[in-house]
Amino acid sequence: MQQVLTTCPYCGSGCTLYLEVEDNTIVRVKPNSVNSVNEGALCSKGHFGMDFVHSKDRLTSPLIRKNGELTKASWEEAYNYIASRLLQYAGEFGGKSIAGFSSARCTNEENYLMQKMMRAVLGSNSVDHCARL
Amino acid sequence: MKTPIITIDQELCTGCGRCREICPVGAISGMPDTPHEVDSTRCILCGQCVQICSGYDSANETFATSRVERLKQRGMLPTVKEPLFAAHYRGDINAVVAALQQPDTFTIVQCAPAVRVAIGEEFGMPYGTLTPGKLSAALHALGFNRVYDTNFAADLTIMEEGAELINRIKNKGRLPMFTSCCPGWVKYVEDQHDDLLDHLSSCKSPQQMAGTLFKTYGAKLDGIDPAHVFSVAVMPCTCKKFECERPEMNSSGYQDVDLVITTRELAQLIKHCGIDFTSLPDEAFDNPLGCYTGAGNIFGATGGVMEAALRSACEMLTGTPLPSLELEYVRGEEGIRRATICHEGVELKVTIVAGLQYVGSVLEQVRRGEADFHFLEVMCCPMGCVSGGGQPKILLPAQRLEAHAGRKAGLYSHDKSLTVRKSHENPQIKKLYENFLGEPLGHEAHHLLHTDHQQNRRAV
Amino acid sequence: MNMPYRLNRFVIADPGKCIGCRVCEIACAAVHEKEQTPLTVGNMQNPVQPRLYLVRSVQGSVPIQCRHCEDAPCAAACPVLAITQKEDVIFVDESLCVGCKTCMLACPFGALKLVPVFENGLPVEQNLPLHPESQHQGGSTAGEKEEYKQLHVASKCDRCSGLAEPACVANCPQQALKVIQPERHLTMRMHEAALSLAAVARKYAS
Amino acid sequence: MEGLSTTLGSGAMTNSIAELHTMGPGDTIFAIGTNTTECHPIIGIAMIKAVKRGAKLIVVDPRATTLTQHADVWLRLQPGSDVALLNAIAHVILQNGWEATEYIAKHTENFSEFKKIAARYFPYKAAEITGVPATLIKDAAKIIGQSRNVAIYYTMGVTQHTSGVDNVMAVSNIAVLTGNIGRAKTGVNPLRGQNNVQGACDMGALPDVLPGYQKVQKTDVREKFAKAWGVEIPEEQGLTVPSVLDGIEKGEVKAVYIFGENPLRSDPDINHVKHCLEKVELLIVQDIFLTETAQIADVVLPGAAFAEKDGTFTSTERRVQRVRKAIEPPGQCKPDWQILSELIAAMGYPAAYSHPQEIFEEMRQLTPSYNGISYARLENESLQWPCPTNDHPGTPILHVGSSIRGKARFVPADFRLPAELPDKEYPMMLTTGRVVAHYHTGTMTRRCWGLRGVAPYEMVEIHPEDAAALAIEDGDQISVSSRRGEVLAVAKVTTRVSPGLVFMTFHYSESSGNMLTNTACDPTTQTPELKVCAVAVRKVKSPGVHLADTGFLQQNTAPEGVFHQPALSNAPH
Amino acid sequence: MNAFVIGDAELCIGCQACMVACAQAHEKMPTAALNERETPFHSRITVVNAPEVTVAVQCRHCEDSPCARSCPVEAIVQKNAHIEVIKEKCIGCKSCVLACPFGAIKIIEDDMNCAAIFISPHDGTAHDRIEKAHFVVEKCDLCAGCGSPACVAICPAKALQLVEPDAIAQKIENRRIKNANRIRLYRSQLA
Repeated sequence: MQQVLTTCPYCGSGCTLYLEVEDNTIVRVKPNSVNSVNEGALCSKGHFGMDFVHSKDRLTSPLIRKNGELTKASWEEAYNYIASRLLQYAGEFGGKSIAGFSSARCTNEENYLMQKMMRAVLGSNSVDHCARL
Repeated sequence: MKTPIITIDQELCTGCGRCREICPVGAISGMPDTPHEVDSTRCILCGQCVQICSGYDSANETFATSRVERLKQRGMLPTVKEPLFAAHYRGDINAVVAALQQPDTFTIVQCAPAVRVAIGEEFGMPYGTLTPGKLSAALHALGFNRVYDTNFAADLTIMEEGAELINRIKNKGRLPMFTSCCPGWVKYVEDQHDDLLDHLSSCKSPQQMAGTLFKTYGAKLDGIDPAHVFSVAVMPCTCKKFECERPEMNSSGYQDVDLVITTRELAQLIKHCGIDFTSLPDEAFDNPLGCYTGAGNIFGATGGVMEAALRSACEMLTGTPLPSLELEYVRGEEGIRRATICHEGVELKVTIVAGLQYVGSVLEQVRRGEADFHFLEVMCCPMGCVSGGGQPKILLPAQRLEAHAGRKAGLYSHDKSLTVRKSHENPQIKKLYENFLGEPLGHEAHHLLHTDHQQNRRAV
Repeated sequence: MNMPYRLNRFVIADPGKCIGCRVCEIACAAVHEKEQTPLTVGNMQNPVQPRLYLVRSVQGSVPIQCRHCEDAPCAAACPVLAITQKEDVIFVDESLCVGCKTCMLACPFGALKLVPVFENGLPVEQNLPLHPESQHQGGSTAGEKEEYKQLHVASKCDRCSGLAEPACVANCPQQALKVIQPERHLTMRMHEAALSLAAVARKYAS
Repeated sequence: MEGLSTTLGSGAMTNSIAELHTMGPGDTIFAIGTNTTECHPIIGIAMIKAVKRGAKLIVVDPRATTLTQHADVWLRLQPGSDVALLNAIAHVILQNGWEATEYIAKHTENFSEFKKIAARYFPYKAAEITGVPATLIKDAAKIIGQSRNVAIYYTMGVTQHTSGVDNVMAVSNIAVLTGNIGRAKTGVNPLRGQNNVQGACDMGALPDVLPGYQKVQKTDVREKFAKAWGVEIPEEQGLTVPSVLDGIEKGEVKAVYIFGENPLRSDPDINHVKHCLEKVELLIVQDIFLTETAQIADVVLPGAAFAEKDGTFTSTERRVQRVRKAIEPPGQCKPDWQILSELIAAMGYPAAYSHPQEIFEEMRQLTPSYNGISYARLENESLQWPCPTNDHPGTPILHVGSSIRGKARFVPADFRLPAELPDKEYPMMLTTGRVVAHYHTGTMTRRCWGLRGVAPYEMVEIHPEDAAALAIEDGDQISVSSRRGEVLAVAKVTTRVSPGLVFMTFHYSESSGNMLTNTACDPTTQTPELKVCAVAVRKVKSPGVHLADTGFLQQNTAPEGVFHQPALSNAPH
Repeated sequence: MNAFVIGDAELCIGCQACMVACAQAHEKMPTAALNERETPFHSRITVVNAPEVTVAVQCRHCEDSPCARSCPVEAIVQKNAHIEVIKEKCIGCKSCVLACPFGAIKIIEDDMNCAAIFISPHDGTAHDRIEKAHFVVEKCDLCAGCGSPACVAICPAKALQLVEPDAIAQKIENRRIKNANRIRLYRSQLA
């Protein structure tokens, strides 16, 4: 069994916790008590809110809408499709025609990349996220 | 002496105490969960205990007395299938059956107003279904020689009682005057307030007036020897059984009314005889003593006697009829109702009590000399005779009020549908006075239709 | 508590309020008359066969009726599936009942009884001939000799499904009977328990 | 965020959660518009413990919550009347001379303007607007005015109003007025509802700022980034989420890239959002589930969950902490940073990141407040920004000495009515929020066994008086409708809400409060007024019929047709 | 005397972690697995989140248990130092539900291997019947068999306490001693 120290994905309190992993599965959550805002405590979400990671409903491959249906596609295909369409809009209508909603649930690095993509690659400042909600 | 009229079956009583609660005179006593008993010296025989009792001959318990035996004890027909309850009244139906089978007996029957709005219920009709025609037809079918009506006598009561009231007012007689139609009420005054006996109207009740007439005037009309007349009254009331047996009720020279059966007993008899009540064609009551007005009919509801009396008395006093015959101000269901009627310069103050438990304060007022009203109507039962102890017993307590209201509505709708709605306009009443009685409060009327409460009291 | 109100509702009486008047029994029998609910006693031509039973003892009286058990032993015992759950009522399909009495034995409350069937005051006979020397069944009050056996079926509380309120509850003069919604009852009790915990905590803090 | 930036110069939580552990007699927690024990349970525990140690607690909430049970003063205001209440508190403080005169003189500006406004808010007048008795307002003001330290905590109950910015500024005014800024156990502390809202803002996922709140309209800022990224940065401020939706309506926005969000559940007036996103020419969704939004996308990219990737989160107290990979993502899923970098590369821009650490390094070079933070340092400690240098210990308390913008500014705000109030047709007020077991749109928590178990379906809180008037009993199925839609849910009859108010969440897709909520926004931040709208409630059926048998609420799924219920009338846009 | 778990209304924040911990402890499986199997969720402890109070409520293991005494089939018994339910005996009559003053006993769905009863559809025929799930009584068993109570262990607010008989005895003994000392303080007044 392996224990990985990480940060809770729920509210903004920033509780830290250990994920106990067996066979690539999270079997238990243990609160972290050292240097943590939560001081060895975790609420119900922190303790029992990790099942979703192993949900059967997880997306497992890129999907592209073909003939009205979302159909499985390769990464290659998906990247090319997106890249060509976005660049086409950026070229034709300018960056303003493209908007990106970033995520308050993803990491800083990913948010940074998202806004960088919008601003540097597509030339649009229209990047926002659901902080207000 | 016959068996007591109201008794509680000690085997069936569960001691729930609901009869004790409802008894207006505190005549029932008993410990919780143990059988209760009726103190017959206090009991005024209103039968409200019979109406409310729900301790029945459950098949889940074993009783020493068999059902057959119990029916016999209670004077009930052996074919009665309905459940039997602890609180019950003495049945008298077997004597009726016997009388009907006597070939040389001339049977006359009268029906109280409240019977015609309730008997249908015993045959599955909705509460308060008005069935005077079927009632008359059923009584004819049972073989009664004359089917007369208490309503006729109710109109007669108004003539006498109205005249008495006017007389008391004009000649400064004892006021307020009390009605005397309700036998339980009369018994109550006799038993517990005998100092107020002179307030009671000297009029006999409609049942007894009718009974007297049947064996005098009625017998004469039919050319029958009154000794052969067997007079039966169908009443919503259990106390009427007591009233007919009062020793002074023999002005005709015989016991004026031989037997009283209740609405329920009549229904049981109709079933016993296999008569299909619901499909009977309507028939009229027999003339002349079955002719009645709307005023006589509303005697069955609280305030009805008062309304009927006012309809006639006001007109007699002033010579002009009341502008409307719907005297809403005396109708209602409150325990005590008061009204002042101003008509053509005459002011009449009246009080109506429904439910004997409410009468105490009114009597105290009278006793203290503070009663400023002229006329007091008292009915023992909560809504008057429609809710009497002999009426069809309502199964579900939740429907009690609905049932009473339905019956009352039946009475008033009947009143409204009749063309003659004032007692003094009853043609047969006029004829009776012309041919037989003379005038209200006259000698013959006084002899046959009035009684002396003081004397009765002394006799007891 | 996955979903609200999955448990069967049932009627129960408060022994402290019950005065033993038997109105509940009368009301029950009345509303279960085959034809229309009779209005007056005179219409009760069939014997009174209530589906709840007043028990009288020295401690007082209280009616006993079906709890509509979730794993109803009567239903589990029935060999012909005449007893099943319908909505939230354990329900007897009289047309299927064979009168085997197993349910009577199974019910720990005594809330179920096999009763003779009457219609319009007369026993309903079934196609089961009586031996000529057989004793009188007692179904007919008139006492004429019967040729066929009277029909008997299991009878129990159906909580007056179809009525707004069970007849026993609606008619009890003491309001001693009430319908229990188990989950609602639990919530209420837990709330009370929590309040008492709060009171304790506040008073004896630490 | 906007409100606090205006008054103090930064929109982040000024102080640290750990300070709660040291609060006691003489200290006050002022919690407004936050159901802390349910939405931030660990912080809630700290608050309650502080109260047990002797700290005072003032709670402003229209609903009874666990926090209100522990409050010394509970101000049960009408939703949307915060400004009136806060100004009245300021009024009482000024009237009694409890303001921090010295601090105001030294560190603030625009005090006289604020005084003028506050003077108008007599407690008895505020009582009429807010429904809070004047005596309670005075009690609260006295505690705030006389406490040694006052720490103010708030969340969406303050911001999700058309007057959201005014509310925040009114909150800030109280802190500044009493000098409760820049010290331990004080401050203005917005609690972030989502794990990395703070981080997303810090990283410039906002239309007007680049990472570190560097204004995109500032030339020097743009030049710095242009130099680092090798491309020109557009000058024009971008569109917010609501404006993007309008842009789609107008045909100006052609493509939308949605990354880890589910606006079809989280945004107000879902029917409207759905209409817009169906209309946009290209919709790309990157998520871990096929959310309602993903279902209508043109391309869906499977991302990784938090346990499947490395990175950092920044908590509500500006604390940057590591997220570590514990397991491999399922199927072809990839960490989102990898997807984004590969996509960027596919569009012909260099993005050869092999680990998030490389991205972080690039970011911190461009972001002064993060400059001193590195993966190496985060291995052993967590750091609160601003942390400008490698040896800087981080900043637990902002505005020490003076505020970031120099002087704290009083920005007086006047009370305005919410955009939609109950009327004859929609006679009740709806306010929305969360329950402890669920999070946001429920895509994660409703896929967790235990959390689904304790809160399987929407329970609409309704006051017993209202319930009685509508013949609703606890557990009945009811319908709640507004001008924008109708949802079915189960009634919870409780005095947690006051008469006339109903409460529901937006966790349950089959009966989402956001089918009903109003899109009316705060004019400055475009935060929608999720906390107030007018609704009508009616009973659908009582649970007398076995719900399980009729299919209602079976295993948390929606009754058929509920989700697709058409809007009852057109929303006013 | 029986041990029991009691909630502290002054500390509880109503996070419901105890409920999940309880439910999971009795399934003896990681929640991810339970999630995959769609195991029904049943907690023996309930968080009451009322306007006036927030606290978890569960069985007090009463010494004269009303639930046990009300049971017509003796499915609730004293076992060692706690009140235990024997699921197999339960018929779901709900007597215990009525009897328990804490609302701490529930009737829950349970997949048992025994004869089932059937549900008749509204107007359907006998053929449309479906088997009804078993419903049996369930309540706190102090996690007998899996060590200490899971709810107590998980509570982040430390609002749950396992009260053991010895501890109660000790506590009341201490109170007596304290009060004996108090009496000494006003001894002179009594003379």
